[in-house]
Amino acid sequence: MVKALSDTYLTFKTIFTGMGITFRHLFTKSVTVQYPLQRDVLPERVRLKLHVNIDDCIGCRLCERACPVECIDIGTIKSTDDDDLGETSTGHKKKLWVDKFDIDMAKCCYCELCVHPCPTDCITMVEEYEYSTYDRNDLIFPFSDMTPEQIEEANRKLEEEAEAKRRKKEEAMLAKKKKAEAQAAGGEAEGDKPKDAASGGSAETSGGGDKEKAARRAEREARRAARRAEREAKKKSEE
Amino acid sequence: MQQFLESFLPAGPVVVFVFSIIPLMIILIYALFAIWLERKVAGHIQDRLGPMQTGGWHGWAQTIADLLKMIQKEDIVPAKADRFLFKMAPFIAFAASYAAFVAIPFSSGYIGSMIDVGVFYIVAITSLLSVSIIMAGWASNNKWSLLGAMRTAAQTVSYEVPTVVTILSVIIVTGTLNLMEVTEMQTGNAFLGFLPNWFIFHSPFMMIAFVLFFIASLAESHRVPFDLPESESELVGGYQTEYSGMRWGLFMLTEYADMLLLSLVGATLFFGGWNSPFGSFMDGPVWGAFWMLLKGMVLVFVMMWLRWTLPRLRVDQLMNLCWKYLIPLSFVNLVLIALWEMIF
Amino acid sequence: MTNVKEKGPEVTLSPPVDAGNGLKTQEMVINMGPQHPSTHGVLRMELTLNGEIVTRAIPHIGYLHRCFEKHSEAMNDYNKVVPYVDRMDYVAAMNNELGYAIAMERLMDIQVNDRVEYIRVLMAELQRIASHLLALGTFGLDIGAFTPFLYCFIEREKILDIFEKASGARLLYNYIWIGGLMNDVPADFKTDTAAFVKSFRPKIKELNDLLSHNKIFIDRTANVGVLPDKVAINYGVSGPSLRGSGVAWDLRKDDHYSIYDRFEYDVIVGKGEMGTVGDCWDRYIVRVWEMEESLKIIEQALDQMPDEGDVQEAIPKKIRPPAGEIYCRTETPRGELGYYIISDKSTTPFRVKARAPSFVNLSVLPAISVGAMVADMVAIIGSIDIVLGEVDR
Amino acid sequence: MKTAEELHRILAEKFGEELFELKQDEPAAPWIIVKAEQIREVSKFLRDEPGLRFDSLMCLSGVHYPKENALGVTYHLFSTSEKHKLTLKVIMPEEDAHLPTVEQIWKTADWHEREAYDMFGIRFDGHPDPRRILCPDDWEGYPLRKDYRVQEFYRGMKVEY
Repeated sequence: MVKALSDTYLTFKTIFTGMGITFRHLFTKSVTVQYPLQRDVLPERVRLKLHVNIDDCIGCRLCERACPVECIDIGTIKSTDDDDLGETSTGHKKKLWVDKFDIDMAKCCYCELCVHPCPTDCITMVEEYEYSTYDRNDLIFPFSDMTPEQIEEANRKLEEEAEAKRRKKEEAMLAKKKKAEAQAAGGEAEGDKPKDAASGGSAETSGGGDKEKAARRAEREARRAARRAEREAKKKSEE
Repeated sequence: MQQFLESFLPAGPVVVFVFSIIPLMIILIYALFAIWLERKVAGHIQDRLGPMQTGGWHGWAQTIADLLKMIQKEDIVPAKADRFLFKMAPFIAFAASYAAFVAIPFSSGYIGSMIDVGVFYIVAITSLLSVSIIMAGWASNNKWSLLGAMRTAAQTVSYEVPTVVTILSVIIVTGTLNLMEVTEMQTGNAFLGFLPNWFIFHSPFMMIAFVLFFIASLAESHRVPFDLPESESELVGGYQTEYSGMRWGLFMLTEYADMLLLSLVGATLFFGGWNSPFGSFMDGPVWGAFWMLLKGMVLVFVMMWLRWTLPRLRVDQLMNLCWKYLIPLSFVNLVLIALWEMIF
Repeated sequence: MTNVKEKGPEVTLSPPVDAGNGLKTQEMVINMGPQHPSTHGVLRMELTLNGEIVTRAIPHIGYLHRCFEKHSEAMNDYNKVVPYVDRMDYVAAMNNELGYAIAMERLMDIQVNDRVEYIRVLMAELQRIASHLLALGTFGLDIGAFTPFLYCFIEREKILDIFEKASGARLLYNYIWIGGLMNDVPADFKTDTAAFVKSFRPKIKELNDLLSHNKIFIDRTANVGVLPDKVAINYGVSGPSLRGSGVAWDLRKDDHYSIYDRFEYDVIVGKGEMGTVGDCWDRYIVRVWEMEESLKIIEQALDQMPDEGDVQEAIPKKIRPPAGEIYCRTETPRGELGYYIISDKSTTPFRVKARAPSFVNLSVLPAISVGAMVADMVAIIGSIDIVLGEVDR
Repeated sequence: MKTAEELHRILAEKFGEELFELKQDEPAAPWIIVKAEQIREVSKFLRDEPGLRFDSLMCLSGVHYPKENALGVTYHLFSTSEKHKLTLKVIMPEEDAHLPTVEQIWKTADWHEREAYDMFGIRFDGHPDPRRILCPDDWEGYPLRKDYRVQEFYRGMKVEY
């Protein structure tokens, strides 16, 4: 009986305590953020969407390798020697055409592991979160700014260069062969002459290549120096 | 009011029709308002806002939008369900609670039907609700629904006893079952002209009777902490599990109509019905309807407030509470009130 | 490849009993889940009911199986496992990361500096509070009280805000790396955390008033699902569920890791205040008071934390642990999280096995649920506090 | 509190030297290799012997060693009263991987053994409920074996990933 009475008392007491709390909350300020009308201020580190500044990308594929879910797909084309891709804003030399840089945000797990290894800081998480679509394929974001023609051009150039190199190599091989044949033919007659000729010939061909390369290098360096000067001037003017 | 209608409307049946449609209008408008209010109360208690967009000002049109959505929804009947019973159940449920409104005196000028056994009629007709819920639970052919329906049957039958006994304790004082007469007896002021002459202030035992009645009415209308039939975290949705669209909407409407019904009965029995709390100030048939609905809504608000505060009882505790506490207490209280009546 | 087709044991129902009026009654088998509001995910319970009383309960798991272990073996870098580790116990990702990082650091013999240790402890304890808040809120929800759930969430959001400022994510952080952290905490981390601690203390009292000491709540949870301590140890139950049974067992104190020996705090155990030791209420209240202890640790850690230090100092260039294996366990909000890592001297893990606390804790469910009612089942599942992401991995 | 060497000595005295092998030169904790058919008695002894009292099985994991063509089970034991740890290992040939269950000794092993069976196909003799636990009952193959290939169709559904 006593227990029943104390239980009843306790029941009413705790119920009224609870009702008091809820009544107090009835008049406290609500915490709701009415989303489309109001927006939260997001901290700067938020991880909401990947963005790639393709001008800075050197095609090193470190981000692709770091991704645990394989949502980054990078395709690169080697640039030919006569192409100049310029430099990134961090001063890295670009050597590869990035013809494909697709990020599948549907696969992305927002872990930011790809952001940290990037040497040029070109892949970043940005504050954009309203990108839902009706089609899953629309969530694949292509970042490469190369047009198909440019890609074709780059591929063609690369092929041409490879072709040229191959031809050169073949020619060199052919020349070598010929020399060897010549050597074999006249080997017995003249003892050490063909050796000289062979070495001379090879020196000549490689020398030509070297000259060409050196010229190109000089040109590139000049251009780079010009750009550096320009940048420094800009910096100074900013200061 | 009936004479007023008859003065300009032609035939008898039309008058009766118009007359009987009034509670339906009240229920529908009230339900729209109450569901909106429930969401607002829940929202603000939980430091949220509740609906804010639809209709502009604090989302007042949210329930109407929901209603339109529900009407448009596909009418799904489970393949293995008992189709006839499944479709009938919501209508019977709503009919039961709607029919009960006929005996409620909304104001001194309006009562659906001046039944001499008004209270008795209300108690009897609301029992139909449990029939419809058992129908719904059985016809759904779902084990969770069946469990919910069985719980309802036990709960409704048990809690009718304390409800009736507490109502009886008021009847001892009034000596009539007609709710209009009960209300009329509470007109005027008692106690130095300060407190209204309501039955809740009639004697201390009346207050206990009201508390018991309120608890029992919570259980009757399946509200927290007694919402076991549809307890969503245990039985998925109880008897409502398989219902969707407007059929589910009818169950929802019934729940809210039941809340109002029991609140109005409580207001009539204990809080003076359509009587103004300020004596003859702001009195009259129109003000009467206002006071009646206001008193009802206050009780409905308390029910909502409780719902968003308390956890839910278990089914055996529910029965314990009823049979071991409420029923003995209400009988003791009945005797005490009778004694009080004899002495004073 | 063998073709395995083994069926589960047939559920045998008791023979129909004559009810005395020409009708017969029989037990009923009912599926609780995988789509059920209170199974905390996709757990399926096969319940045999006698009326509303459970005579047999068989949990079926695996609906959320992602084969975390196979994934780990496919990663070519140990650090790439961290995002997967996050997704095991997605409610307490920081603690998962901490456990993995500590295991790998022990295997590779890396010593991290003090600042890293303090930040890790702060994060882990904040996460513990956040996780307990979710557990308590959903437990209240299972019992039928909706409002405490949202009060808990409001507080939890504040913690997630702190995490978001530090790591950029709100749920799956990838913040604690092997040998360090992803990045240093922001400048206002200390003030934020101190402000949270200050504002959170009164909320615990409010939660107690609103829910813990509510008579209806006590009636629902006391003496329900009693888990005796011997049974709990034999089943390998750990964490608050074990401490609720009165066993003072906390890996932070008993199996030293990180810098937990520098702080003063108590191990909370269930005392059976409202019923029997080891009932649902005890398991619940242990979590409530553990939040208070975590606040103590956070306060001390904030005082002692050094302001200087490179958080990426000890991160190895290439993670290539020596061949060997390690079993390392830490205390997460749900209990003992152990990692069994085998390395074969390459950069790819040979085997990463996680001994998930929820997995083990859930296995005790059939033992303690017999004789309970359907409504009690919900309370028992809620009080064990399982996260299906961790059960199924 | 006993070290692994002491525990090894105790076990060797009790069950005979040739059944156990102590591996100590590894960087991590030392372990004891136990013969498959012995594991049940050894476990019971370890749990009940005063002074040992390994009352808790922390973890039970299956391991596949593709080079040795073997499957292994690793038991991590712990004593809550004596506070010492022990690692037991059982190595079995891949074709005939079965060993006695320890489910009756530590209930923790119940689901862990089912998991090891599910993932590696190690059979535990005497287990009361030897079913798959995480994969569906009619799944083919054992996913955590190193040579595992995902089946192409499962009940007519294409297995995509």
